[in-house]
Amino acid sequence: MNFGYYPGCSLSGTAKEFNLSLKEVLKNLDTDLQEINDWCCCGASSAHSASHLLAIALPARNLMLAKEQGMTEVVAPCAACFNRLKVSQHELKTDEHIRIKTEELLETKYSDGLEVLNLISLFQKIGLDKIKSHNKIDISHLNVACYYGCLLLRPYDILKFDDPEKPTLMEEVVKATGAKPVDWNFKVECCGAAHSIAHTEIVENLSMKILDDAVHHKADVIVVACPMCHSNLDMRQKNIIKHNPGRMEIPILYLSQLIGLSMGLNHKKLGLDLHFIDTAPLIASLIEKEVAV
Amino acid sequence: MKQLIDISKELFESKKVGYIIGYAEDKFKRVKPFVAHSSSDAERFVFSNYSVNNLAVYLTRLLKPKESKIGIVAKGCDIKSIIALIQENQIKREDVIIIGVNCNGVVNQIDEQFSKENTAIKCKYCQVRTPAHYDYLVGEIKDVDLPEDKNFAIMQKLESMNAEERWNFWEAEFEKCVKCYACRQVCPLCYCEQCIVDKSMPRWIDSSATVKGNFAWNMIRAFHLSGRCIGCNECERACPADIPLSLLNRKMGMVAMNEFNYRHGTDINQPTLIGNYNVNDKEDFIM
Amino acid sequence: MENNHVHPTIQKIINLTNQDPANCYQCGKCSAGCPIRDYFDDAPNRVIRFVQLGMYDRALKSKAIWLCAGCQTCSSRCPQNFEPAKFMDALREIAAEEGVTPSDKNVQKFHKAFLNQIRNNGRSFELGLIRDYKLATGKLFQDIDAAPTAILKGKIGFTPHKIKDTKKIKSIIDKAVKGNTK
Amino acid sequence: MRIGVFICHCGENIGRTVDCPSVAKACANFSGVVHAEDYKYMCSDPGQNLIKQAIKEKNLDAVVVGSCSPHMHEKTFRKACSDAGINPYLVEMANLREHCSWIHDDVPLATKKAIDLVRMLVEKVKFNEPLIPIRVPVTKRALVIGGGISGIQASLDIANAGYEVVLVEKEPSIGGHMSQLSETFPTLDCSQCILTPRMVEVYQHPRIKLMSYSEVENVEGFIGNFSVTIRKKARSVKDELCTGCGLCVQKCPIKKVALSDFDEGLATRPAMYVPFPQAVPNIPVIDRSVCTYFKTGKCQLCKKVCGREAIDFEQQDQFIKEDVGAIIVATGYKLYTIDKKPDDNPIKGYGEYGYGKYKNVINGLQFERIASASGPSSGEMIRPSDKTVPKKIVFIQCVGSRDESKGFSYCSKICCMYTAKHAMLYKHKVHDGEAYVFYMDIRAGGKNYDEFVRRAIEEDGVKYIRGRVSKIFEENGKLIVKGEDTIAGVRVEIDADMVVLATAMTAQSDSSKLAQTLSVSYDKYGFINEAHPKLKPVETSTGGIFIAGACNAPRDIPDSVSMASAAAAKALVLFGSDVLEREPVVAKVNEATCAGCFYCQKVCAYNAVEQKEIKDRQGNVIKVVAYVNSGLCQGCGTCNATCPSKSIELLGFKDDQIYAQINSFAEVF
Amino acid sequence: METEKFEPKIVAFVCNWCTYTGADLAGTSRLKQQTNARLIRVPCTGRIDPVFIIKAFEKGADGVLVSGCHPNDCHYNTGNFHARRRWIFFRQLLDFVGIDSSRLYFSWVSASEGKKWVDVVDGVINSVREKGPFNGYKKLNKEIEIPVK
Repeated sequence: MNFGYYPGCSLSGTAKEFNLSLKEVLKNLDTDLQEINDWCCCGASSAHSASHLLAIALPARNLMLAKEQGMTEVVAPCAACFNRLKVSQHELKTDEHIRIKTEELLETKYSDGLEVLNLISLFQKIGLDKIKSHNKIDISHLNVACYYGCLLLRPYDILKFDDPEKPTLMEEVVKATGAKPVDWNFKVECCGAAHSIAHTEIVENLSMKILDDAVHHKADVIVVACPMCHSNLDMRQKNIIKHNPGRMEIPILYLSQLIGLSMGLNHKKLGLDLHFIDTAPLIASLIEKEVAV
Repeated sequence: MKQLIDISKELFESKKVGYIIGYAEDKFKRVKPFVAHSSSDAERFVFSNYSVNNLAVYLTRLLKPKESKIGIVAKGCDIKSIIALIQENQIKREDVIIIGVNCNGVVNQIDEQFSKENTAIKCKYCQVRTPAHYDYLVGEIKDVDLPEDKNFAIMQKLESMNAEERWNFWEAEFEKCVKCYACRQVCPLCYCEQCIVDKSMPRWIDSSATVKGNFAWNMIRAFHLSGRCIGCNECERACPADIPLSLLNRKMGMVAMNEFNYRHGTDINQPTLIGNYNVNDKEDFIM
Repeated sequence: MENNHVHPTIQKIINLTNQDPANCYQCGKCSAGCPIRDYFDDAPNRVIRFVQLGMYDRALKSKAIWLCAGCQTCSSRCPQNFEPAKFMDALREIAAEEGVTPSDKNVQKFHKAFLNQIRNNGRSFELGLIRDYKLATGKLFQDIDAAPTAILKGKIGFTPHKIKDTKKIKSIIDKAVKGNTK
Repeated sequence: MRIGVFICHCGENIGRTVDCPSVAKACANFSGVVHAEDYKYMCSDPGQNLIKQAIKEKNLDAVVVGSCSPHMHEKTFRKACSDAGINPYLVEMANLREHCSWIHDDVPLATKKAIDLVRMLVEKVKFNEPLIPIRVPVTKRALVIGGGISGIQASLDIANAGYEVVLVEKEPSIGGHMSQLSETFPTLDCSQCILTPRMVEVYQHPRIKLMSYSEVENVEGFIGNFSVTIRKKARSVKDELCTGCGLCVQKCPIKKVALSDFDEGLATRPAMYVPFPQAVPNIPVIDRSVCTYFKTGKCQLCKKVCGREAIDFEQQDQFIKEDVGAIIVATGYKLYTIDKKPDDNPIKGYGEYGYGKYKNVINGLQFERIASASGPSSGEMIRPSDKTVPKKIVFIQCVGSRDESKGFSYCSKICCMYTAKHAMLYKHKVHDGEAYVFYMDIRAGGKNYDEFVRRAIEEDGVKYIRGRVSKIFEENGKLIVKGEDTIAGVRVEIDADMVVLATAMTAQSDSSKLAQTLSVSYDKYGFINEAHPKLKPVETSTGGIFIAGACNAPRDIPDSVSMASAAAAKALVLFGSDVLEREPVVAKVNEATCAGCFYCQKVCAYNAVEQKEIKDRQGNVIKVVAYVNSGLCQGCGTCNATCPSKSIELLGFKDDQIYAQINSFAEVF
Repeated sequence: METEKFEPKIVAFVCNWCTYTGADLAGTSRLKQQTNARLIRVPCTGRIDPVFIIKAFEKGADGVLVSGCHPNDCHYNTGNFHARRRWIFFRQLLDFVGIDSSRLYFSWVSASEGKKWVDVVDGVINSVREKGPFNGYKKLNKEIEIPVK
């Protein structure tokens, strides 16, 4: 299979392990990604704080590029990018006024008809059975808390992805790896997102609640599909524990990394060494359980 | 020919029929409709490439004989109108004896020699050269494969026009109409006792032969025939002004086909298109 | 949704969000679910209320509009299909246009810094972003502990990925952020 | 023809935007118009006298009134004119108010339009002909659909007035939702104690034919003359033999096989069951979907123990025809099931409230069962999950109602009251417990209603918090309720033991289907429409069919009962006369021109078109033509439009009448 | 008439129970609309004969609107179903003889849809105004001197 690819800024930076692991996993599921040539930032949450038009225009540029480069499906692994692309797509479709303004701004005509996929819908397309068939390591002892965050689900009417209150699709993927998804309460709560830098205290507080609930529900690991969530839960975790003692570390993995583990891929290639929270204990627990291939 | 005459005679002798509607040659050897009342009359029956008329029209024009049936010589196309008449309560199946004829195409003007090219339009897209429904069947099919009909091209031309061009096309055509109503008289399905055009309270259609009135007349006739016309094209043949009336009926036939996959006069027991409905009828044009 | 009897600010909000603040019936579900509500001065439903009452600058001066993280929990649960998140965006944009000094400078500075990165490189570049932001806020020692690790782990590159067509991006941002009224 | 035109100002209503005097002046010049005048209120007595006077003085033979919608005052003016000796069907109304003055601002344009509207009807009335109302006999017998409190009330009223009633209830027992309730607001008297006597009265009433476990299958005919087909569902018990001893129920081996609908799924019942002890009729039903015999062909224990041999496994659904003159629809409501998601939209329902996921999040009716002495916990206030007494309870109002995005935009009307009642009942049973109510507004309009809510707050110390709850999740057996007090402007978080959702009252899921069977109109939620929101609250768009209770809109017991009596009164009015006059707007055949194609017969929805033989003197059939049974014809005119030769015409809307209106455009335009 | 600003003339055939009542509701709710439409009340859409529509055009209408009860809501159960079937033929026939089907509109407007009625009416008026006058018949009318004001 072949998909267009919009990595987004984070995956070439703080979330490079996301990029690594995804590519590695897809390679083994014989799926190719064709990166959009000369893509630009989607504007994240900053653009729509400054200008509604800009928040539409930046993603629009990327959508148009993708179309010019003959793509029909584009994968945006970063939840934020996925969200921005979809929203922009939607508004250009439904709001003629904004479409015209955008076209003026970009000096090109916009044409619709591109399917934007997020990490999970990508794996659905590839097929969960295919993932199952690649299971080499038994990770059935892992209790996994699937964390969706905000931008993967909301607003439903535009993203039309999963139930924004009781989502289950990530759990499906996790089941395919053999691991055990746990039922918990903070799947869709916000981690503070872009305030990571401007208001670290908020982010630490919100992220703490999420971590606590996951631990409380006996999760060994939290799986995410969003670089923002990851950096907040992973990078901030040490400080959270420092400021709120008596807590233990819990590793935060990208969904692609978990799949990689179940496929028995090289941990370095999955970028498991790039986390702030040490993933070694987790990996160790696997090694023992490793089953002959 | 012999077959036809024998059967007819047999029908008379066994008193099955009061008369038989068929074709015979007049003294100029022109094939004309002919009603035989006896087996001696029946001797005159002919059927040829010139038997163009749709005799079904007489079924509603002639009085039904007491205690016996009407015999009728009919091509596949004509039989469709007989079935239509039965569907519409105009005659009972048990009152007619249908002598079906295998047809190799018919030609309009009898002064013209028959050839595949000059066969009537209806023959060009005929699917019932061997009738689908009959009591007796005579004649045999000589294989004549017929070329595309000219009207089809006109049809496509019309479809490609914009509304105004179409209006002008028809305006020019209807200009010629003299309201002689030959189209109506020759139509087997125009059996109304009083045609709407003859109604004066109210006068929906100007009786005077103005283009306006002609528009109304021909539109309403086409509408009243929509989902009913079986495409014998007698109206067009009878029209002294050579107005391509068949186009209108054909258009309505296409609608019946595309929207409802329906053909009138193919099955006695089939529910008629007008007079019935389906809750799922297409309504994309309704706000 | 044009309407000639409405206050220009309301009209601007309607244009930016395709929704009328009058739709809000003040049930407070947005505030109830808002993860950051505790850091707000005014709960989201109150900010909407201010606008409903015509107290626009009270709304534009509110911390809430800057602290809103845009998680859209409110939007997805609003019984009236109103979208407070969109609404907050609109107020932020209007505040900037009308030169209202933001009640929370950090957030605004962060967004500025972020857009600046895109403006220069076409993509965001964390190191540059953090640098700019710190220079802007003077919080030179924030994240001092995290950053090195990040750099160490090669997560934060030293050179930005520039895209070819940066000129275009510049012009887009400049045009959009200035002349932007429906 | 001598036509009089009368233009009404309707006070300011028409006069403001239509220049009535000049309309009258313009109309005076129309051909055939011999009199035209305008007046402030034509419908007033002086107004009507004006018309009568003019009719006499100018001996008019037709009248056109330019005023409000004919739906408003057509009867009024027809009556007035017939008093003055003009046939009522020579009177037409031009709608200058609803269709002109109220929808336009521009006076000249509105005035021009008004003149056109009158002209059209002047032209029409020239072709109107005197008609005589059709008289049809009335079957003095009523059908009541639904055996809830509304249906019971309506049935008793009609039966006690001396007329027969057929009462159809789809459940095995009558009683409806009211029989499930514990106490009722605002008096807190026991629901069943006041209802049961009524149920018994119905059962024993000589003039009420009770058909439980039955449904209306088909309805034909029209006001005064309906013919109804009722499906009597197979109970597997011969009701004429059963004495209701209940032995079969006791002996049924598979006891806890199905959830009890009556207990809202909080308790179980056997395969052979009576929904509740006080059921009327007290005749059990076999739930064939779970009965061992029907699944395996073995068991038959019930049959063995039944001394009367009333058990009949072979029983089939029966179809019973009933002739009635009036129908009262009292099918009631159902609760909005928020855990169920409609297929079309996966996010309908309240995922954030975890209903259906958390055992201790329940709806209002479930709380009624818990609180009810006849309930599964026989009135003990315990929560479903672990049967412990909830010390902290939260009530959430407006769940599903006043919620466009997830439910319905309308207010469910009764939730404020029953929530207050619930909170009270709770406090009365759990004195040391805390009760919180999240509300948006308290709508307690009604006698002693607001006092009742105040009592809950002031005497029983229920804490009312103004604001909607955003999320509920479970943590260590507690339900964390995240809300906001919008008055204090502070976030509220309550760790409750049980949460009760006041879910919306909605139309029965099959109500629109029933409405179509009855051909009455219904709104987008499936509630059956009243004929007029103010003046005809219990009538429907179809004559002879009336509505009572919550099938029309959310309604509490007192409202439902009074509405039921009102509907009964309407039916009794109908029964007051032996024959009833129907609008003579029916189709008529011109036999001379009818060609007998019978397309008219095909399109007639009422089988009103028959075939008629025309014979000559010798008695031979010359032709067969269409014939209209004016008793059955409802006057839609579809036949008229279908007939190619216009040999069948609809009186009152004949071709020449409509032609005249269209024709008038030559001048209009 | 070419000189003065063109105002379309719309004839609307509406059923008594749904659309006419809906239009009444629009009135009682004071929903403003343009004055170009003239309503003719018939009991049911089933009563509406295509000849009405032809006549309306002959008499100078620039657009015709036909409206009744939604499917399954017909006061006479099936009238609108039969009507709908006729329309399917008739509008294509009109189009075929050159009366642009964008001059002939159909809608379902229930008794409770006052707002929808206003939108439909204004919508039709506006789009016909855009199309301009329907001259086909006006031309013919002139030639046989039927006075058209």
